[in-house]
Amino acid sequence: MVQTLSGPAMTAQTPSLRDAYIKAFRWMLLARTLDEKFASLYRMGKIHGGVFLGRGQEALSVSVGLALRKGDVFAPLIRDTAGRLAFGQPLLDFVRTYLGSSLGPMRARDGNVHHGRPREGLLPMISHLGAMISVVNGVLLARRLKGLTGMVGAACIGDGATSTGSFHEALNQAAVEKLPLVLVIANNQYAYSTPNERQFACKSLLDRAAGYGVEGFELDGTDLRQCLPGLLEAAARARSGAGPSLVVASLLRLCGHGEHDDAGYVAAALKHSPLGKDCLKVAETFLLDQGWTDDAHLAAWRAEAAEQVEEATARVQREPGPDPYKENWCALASRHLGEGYSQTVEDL
Amino acid sequence: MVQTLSGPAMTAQTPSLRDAYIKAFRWMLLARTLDEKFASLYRMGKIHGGVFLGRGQEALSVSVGLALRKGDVFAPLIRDTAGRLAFGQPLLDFVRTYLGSSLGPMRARDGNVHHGRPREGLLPMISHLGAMISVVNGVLLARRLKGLTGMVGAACIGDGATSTGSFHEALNQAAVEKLPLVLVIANNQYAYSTPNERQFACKSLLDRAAGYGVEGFELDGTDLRQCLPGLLEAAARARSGAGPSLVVASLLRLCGHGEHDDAGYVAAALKHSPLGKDCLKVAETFLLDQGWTDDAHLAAWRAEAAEQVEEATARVQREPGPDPYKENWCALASRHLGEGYSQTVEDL
Amino acid sequence: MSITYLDAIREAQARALAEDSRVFLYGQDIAVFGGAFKATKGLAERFPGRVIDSPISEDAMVGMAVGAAIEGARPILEMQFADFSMPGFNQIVNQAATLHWRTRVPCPITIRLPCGGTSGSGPFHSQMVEALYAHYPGLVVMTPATVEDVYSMLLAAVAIDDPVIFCEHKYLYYHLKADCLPTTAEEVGKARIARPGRDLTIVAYSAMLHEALAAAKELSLEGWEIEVVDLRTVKPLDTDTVVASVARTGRLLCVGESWPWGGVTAEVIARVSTEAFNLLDAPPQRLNAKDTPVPYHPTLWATHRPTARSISNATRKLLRL
Amino acid sequence: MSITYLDAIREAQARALAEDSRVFLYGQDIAVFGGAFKATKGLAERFPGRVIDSPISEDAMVGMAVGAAIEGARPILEMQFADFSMPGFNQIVNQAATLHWRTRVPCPITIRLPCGGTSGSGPFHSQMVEALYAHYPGLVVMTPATVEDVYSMLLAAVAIDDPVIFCEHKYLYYHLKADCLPTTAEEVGKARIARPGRDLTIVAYSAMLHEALAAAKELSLEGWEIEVVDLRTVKPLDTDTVVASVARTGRLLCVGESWPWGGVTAEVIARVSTEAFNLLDAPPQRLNAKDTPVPYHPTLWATHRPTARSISNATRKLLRL
Ligand SMILES: Cc1ncc(C[n+]2csc(CCOP(=O)(O)OP(=O)(O)O)c2C)c(N)n1
Ligand SMILES: Cc1ncc(C[n+]2csc(CCOP(=O)(O)OP(=O)(O)O)c2C)c(N)n1
Ligand SMILES: [Mg+2]
Ligand SMILES: [Mg+2]
Repeated sequence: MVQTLSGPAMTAQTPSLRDAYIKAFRWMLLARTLDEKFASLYRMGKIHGGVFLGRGQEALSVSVGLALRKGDVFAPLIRDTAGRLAFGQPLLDFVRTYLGSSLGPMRARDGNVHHGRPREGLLPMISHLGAMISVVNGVLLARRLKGLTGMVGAACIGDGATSTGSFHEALNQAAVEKLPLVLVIANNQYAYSTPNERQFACKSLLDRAAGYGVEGFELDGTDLRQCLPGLLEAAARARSGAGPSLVVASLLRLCGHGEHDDAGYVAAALKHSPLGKDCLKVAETFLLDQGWTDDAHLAAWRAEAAEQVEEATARVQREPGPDPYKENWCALASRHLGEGYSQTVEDL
Repeated sequence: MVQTLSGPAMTAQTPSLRDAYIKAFRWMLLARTLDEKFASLYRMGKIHGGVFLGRGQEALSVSVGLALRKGDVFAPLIRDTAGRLAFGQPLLDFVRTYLGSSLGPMRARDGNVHHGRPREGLLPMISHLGAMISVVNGVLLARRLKGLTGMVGAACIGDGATSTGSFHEALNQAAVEKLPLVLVIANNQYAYSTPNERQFACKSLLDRAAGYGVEGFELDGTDLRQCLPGLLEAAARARSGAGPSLVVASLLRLCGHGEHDDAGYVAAALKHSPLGKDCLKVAETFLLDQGWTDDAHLAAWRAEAAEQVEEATARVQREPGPDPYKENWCALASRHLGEGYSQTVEDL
Repeated sequence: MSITYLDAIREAQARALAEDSRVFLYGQDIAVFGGAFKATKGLAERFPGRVIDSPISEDAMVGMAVGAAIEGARPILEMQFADFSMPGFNQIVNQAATLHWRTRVPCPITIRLPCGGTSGSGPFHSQMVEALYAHYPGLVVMTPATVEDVYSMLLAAVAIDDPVIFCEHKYLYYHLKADCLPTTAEEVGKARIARPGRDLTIVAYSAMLHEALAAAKELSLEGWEIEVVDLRTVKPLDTDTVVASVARTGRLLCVGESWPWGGVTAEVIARVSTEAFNLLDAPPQRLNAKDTPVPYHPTLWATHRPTARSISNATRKLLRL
Repeated sequence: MSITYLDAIREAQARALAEDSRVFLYGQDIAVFGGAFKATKGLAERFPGRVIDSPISEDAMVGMAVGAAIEGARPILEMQFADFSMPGFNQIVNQAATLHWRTRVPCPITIRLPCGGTSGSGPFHSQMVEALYAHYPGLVVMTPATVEDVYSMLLAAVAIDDPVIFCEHKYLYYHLKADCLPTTAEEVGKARIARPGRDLTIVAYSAMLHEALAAAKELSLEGWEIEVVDLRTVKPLDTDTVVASVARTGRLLCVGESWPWGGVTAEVIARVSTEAFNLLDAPPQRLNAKDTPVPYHPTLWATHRPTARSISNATRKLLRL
């Protein structure tokens, strides 16, 4: 989970700026490639349960991952393949979790996007929307109690999750404690099928920031050139001790809610609006326009991403699934306090 | 539950203005007198459990009650004796609930401030803060589904309750549905012992309104001259179909959280600040200054309030308490589906 | 024609909407989209304005339903998954469940909870929650196991003047089929002998009914006649029918997909033991899910919950006791 | 010197704070004010920065504790009343309780819940919630009944690497006194014979222990020797100690202050019936609160919950069965 790129470094000089954008782009590309692999495995019936992609949200997500450093805390959500990779999560974690390998971080107990490495600051989401934000707060508070400073905690959520009580309680809690929380809302216009106008009535979700007494940042989520500096700024602000901020990025989910969903409800007008731009394409064009890359490099990067993904998939497909007879079936860390009481004459 | 005074009527002409303020003042006086009676009964050990007063919040509370009409919906909280009376709740309801009379609206099953008359639009609070707001929404939505218009729903909460997820979900829900909700926050500076700065970090709770896309009203809660027109305006706005609003009134709780609490934690500076003014005193001075009343009238009103309270108390004290053997001990309306299963050899 | 368990849920809601103008539907993605499971598909078009999308606000969803019920409506809430009813738990058990007892005003709301495990769903999309809701006073908790029941009981739920926790089992949504919708309904609150027998009683409900029936069928090949009782409603719990069955068989195995501590199996066994102790020829037994979250991986999941196989094994052992 | 149950809670927290720098306290009004019940009085002054007032946000309170635990802290949460843990229910059962099972990272948080009925407290300040939490996997649920236990078990709770639901009974806060704090502790997860006997076993916990002991005393005047078992911890439930007692007495009455459906009495009776059926000389019996919300009025309240009187009546009847 090493993350070398850091905020302040990349403000001025072009060389490091170029490197930063290329790095971001390549994580985005890897995330897109990985997500597409999962979609393809899903269509082949090789995945148990649902598949959820971050298509169209890679620029925002990667920026969160890149704005964080080793030692920071990150609570990604279902569309954060790019951010997770950039934060340093091994590609194998994703594949193992989707394919139910017993070697994965969740040991096949949990699946698809529900994985993480809490010891390394990467919190494993529970499904209940909004629930992870206060957990980030807790990590940050505990660090403060230990006398640590200079860290940041980021949590990602969608537009729909802003309607949960958990979102409200946690953002308010962070504000009261002045915690270095960066709360990132990917407003992809829909929560499953529900459009913004059935989810909230404020003009912009950014209007929420003042109500919590936190800083607000508004970003075009399709454009890496806004996302990356925006997140770096928000993280730097938090790191400096200035308290929480709310980052609201607008974009469009360029896929179904999950791969089972054809998203027929997405308004055509939205798809053709600027929100409907593919951030990966936008970033690519930008890199080309700047002369920071060329077609040959792009092709090589694509090939490399594909290879990494194929390699990981092939490897994980050979890994063992879980063995129910080796499971201890005890939810407690304190094994001696477990009941093991599924009680049946079977066990007699 | 008849409430004749109504908004539009009292904007211009002095006579009705005078009447309105006198009416408000007299409800405030009655509420204060009643509350003080409960405090005294509490000290005499005649009340089971706690006693919670609205001392210092009568101007705001009465204004809510007066801004509502028969047919409106009201969810008062623990400091709303004045608003309840003004909305039309019989004085006996209060006394019967505190004294555990079986003739009370809650039949001694619930006590102190937990009472109401749902059939008449007065919702009986549960203790969980924030939980009543969405219930008001539900009444309003159901009415709309029936094709009814022109009604208002008001819910009262404290500064502390704004930190609950319920508050957030409900206000957002009202905004999305554009319901005629008036959500009134009595910011009395403390939630039990917890001061505002440990409860939220925004400059003013009014800053929350924009984040929900609702109208905001800010009031000096110690001054009836602000509260009454303010609430009338908010209610008229809701009644006209313009959607929800958030009313934030600043004042100070002029008593303990409950009568068991000496409120030693309240900052002296606050007590001596304008927030610490007693709204009843302020209103009295205003009436006198306007020449709308005189000492003789005031004395008569006080005597009348005292008499009403004494009479009700004396009456209720002669009323029977509940008889556990007449209780059906069934929580369901569908008696035939009740289990009555407290199961014991006793019942064999 | 063939009607699935899920179709029956939709048809029951369509009928409730058609026959009672007080009924409306509220839930996430249930309007134009027709719900995550399509349980409300087409209803928004057929009943304009009465199938309403909610924000992701389970607490406020329940509060909204209670308020509407006070005003005389009969709302049906859909939680997207039973697991997501937990953020609304407080409003269900403290607001909805206490209203009538406190005020005499009924609270006729129906909360549809897509419950239970399906392969690959994991800890947060698989939970059985009937025991939690049954513990609190003031709620009726239904756990229909058949197409016929899910239809008639959902209609009954809407008609009942109390909050009904309607536990639909997702595993049955598509698997379970019937030829047509029922025209009659069994009494609410009564259990049903799903298969008559005389050697041992298996008490089950929801998806476990079908595992129990499969086990009974298997055991019939070995010459055993197993009686299977479908509880249908776990609160109220029809102790009489269970006891009458135990009176015939003398042996009781109770099967539940939820966790063991304080689940339906505990309650059933406690009641039979206290009320019909002398009818038992052997210790009553229970079979539950293991006491861990519901695992994601299919092989773990299959071991976590009772199955026809584990039920028939348990039954064989109990028959020998 | 005389130490109340409440004093013991405060002293245990003081000691945990003093001995383990990873411990901190989080809850509403617990800092300078010392908490609604004064269970943290003086601690904010003694341990600056480690006793922290929270907003009225039970969901976020629990989330905060889980995050802190991930970072190695050992937070103690105070819910102002157990009833108000319901808005935090989701985070407790789905976040805290699943963390270790999902990730191997322990979640050592202690959630203090002022539970149970006191006269005049009504439906929302009286609830017993142990059964709800015991049903979900991943939690330890303690229900201390004595001054000694509340002290040593709270210290044990903080030391345990799992989320502990610590059910303190408010009725015992001031009523129950001991001469001094204990210097030894009984083993966590083990029940205790609170009064030895041979004619009948009463299993109780929390405030009901004292009603059961009073009943046993009364019955001793009639010549009966009643054994009283204090469960101490309801999850894990020490079935062995209960069964061993039933082996001596042959008769079991289980008493709980919570609602009947799926409560501790159901679980205890289910376990004894399934595991020790042949030790029972008479049907096991249970006594619970009535299945309604907890009433406000003292006379209703006294009838709603079991009391020494109803326990001794039930015991007499069971002795004759
Ligand atoms: C508390 C809760 N309620 C319901 C759900 C079911 N659910 C899962 S994702 C989703 C939509 C989320 O929308 P949004 O927050 O906008 O994120 P997006 O999927 O658009 O990235 C819903 C309703 C849930 N996970 N948690
Ligand atoms: C969900 C919830 N948590 C905790 C409590 C306990 N409690 C009762 S009143 C109160 C303080 C309320 O403060 P505020 O909302 O400011 O209202 P005020 O008492 O000042 O009028 C608290 C914490 C509760 N009733 N509900
Ligand atoms: Mg979205
Ligand atoms: Mg306040």
